[in-house]
Amino acid sequence: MNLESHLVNGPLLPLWICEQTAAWEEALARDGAAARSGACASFQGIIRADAVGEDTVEAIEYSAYAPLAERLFNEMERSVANRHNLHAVRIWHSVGLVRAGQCSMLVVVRAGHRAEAFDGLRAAVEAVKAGAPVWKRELLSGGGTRWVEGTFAQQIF
Amino acid sequence: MNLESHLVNGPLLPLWICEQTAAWEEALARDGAAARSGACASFQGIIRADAVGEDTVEAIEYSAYAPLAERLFNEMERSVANRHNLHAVRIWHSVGLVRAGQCSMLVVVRAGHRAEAFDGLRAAVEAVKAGAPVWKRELLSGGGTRWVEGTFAQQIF
Amino acid sequence: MPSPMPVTVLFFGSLSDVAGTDRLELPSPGDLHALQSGLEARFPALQQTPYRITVNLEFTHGNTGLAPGDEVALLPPYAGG
Amino acid sequence: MPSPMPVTVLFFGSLSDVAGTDRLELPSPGDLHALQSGLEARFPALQQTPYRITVNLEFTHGNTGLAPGDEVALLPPYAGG
Repeated sequence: MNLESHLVNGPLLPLWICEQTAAWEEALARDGAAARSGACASFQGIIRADAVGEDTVEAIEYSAYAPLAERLFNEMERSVANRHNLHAVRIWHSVGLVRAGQCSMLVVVRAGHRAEAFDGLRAAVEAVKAGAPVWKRELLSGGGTRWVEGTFAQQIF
Repeated sequence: MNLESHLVNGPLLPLWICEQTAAWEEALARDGAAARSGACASFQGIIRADAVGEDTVEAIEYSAYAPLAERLFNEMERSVANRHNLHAVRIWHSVGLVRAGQCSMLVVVRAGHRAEAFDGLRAAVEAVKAGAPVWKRELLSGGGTRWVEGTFAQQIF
Repeated sequence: MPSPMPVTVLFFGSLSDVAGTDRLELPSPGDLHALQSGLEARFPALQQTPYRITVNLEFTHGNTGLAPGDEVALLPPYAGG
Repeated sequence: MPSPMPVTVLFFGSLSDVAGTDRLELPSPGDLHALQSGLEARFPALQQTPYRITVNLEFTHGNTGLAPGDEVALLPPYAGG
């Protein structure tokens, strides 16, 4: 269990998500944040078996500029927490191979009330989508691969 | 594991949430919904140790009109899923005693894309808040109890 | 004349404090309005509390007849979540 | 004159296909613009792809000097999540 790292090799499996989330919440409970939190919201990004012409997406291979990603994920967490009055926010993202149906991204937030949690969760997910130095290549059922076209959004976190 | 019932005796404990969510997702995978879902979002309502005068809230005792609640939770799930284009939505709510820091409500949604998941999650939570025949009484550190004033919102689901 | 048949009345939330119980078996007064009048005479604080009514799990608006074995529930404003 | 010192160039996403590798060690041309000119001459498709640049994990805009051991990264549009 490594609470420091945001990047995880391979899919974020259900048991891992449970353990990681529990460890994170225990750490929060120790610093007293738990008593003030009335809302916890989470988001999982999951690989869709989308059709691509005659093929379907079987998996996605993620790559990241790891040291830069770690720093930017930390900055996103701080910025979204401040802006949305969150008690805590935590981002995890896969690198390497993740198959269709598996989870490649997890964001969890805690806040005093539900409105802050909803807004903060959405903001954190959009920040990852727009600002994380991560790239992906689809592995197709026909054996081919395809880079997924990305975006250079304005920095939104 | 009872996937049929929305009401759960006592708090929704972390391990129970993991097992229940996993069972629910397995059931979805069997009917093929998993391949189309790119986003899974969840909300946990947690008891805050709020100050009440000189006291703090130590626990909440929930009661529900169980057969009506079960029917209305089913209706909320169907209605929110249709309106927000969700592949699935599931509500669980505690009855009985839940202590500060514990979870008393869980909503999980799956959708093709994140925008639907965010909007649907929020709509489902608001539907529970406004439309579930559930009542709660705070148990205070000084030994007293206090009914939490409720609302008769317009039916929003 | 047959004797009145019992109906079940359920009190939820703070109304269980008003009634001092969460459940009463009462001889049916024939219809809902008569039942409400009887309850409000017995528990005057009921008149100060807004509540919805279901009969056999269906919300009712206005009066309705009550049959033996009917379950009437008094639901104060909800406070779930 | 000292001989040029090496810098590391990292290619991410589709740029690793353009360069045929995700990492090159190159003798430093002295500054970033010279490095870019060299890379674009060697891999013309670089000119068709928008990318951001970091030097030692800091985003750069415009030219900057390169020192021995610097790490230059070429980042095409992000596609996380």
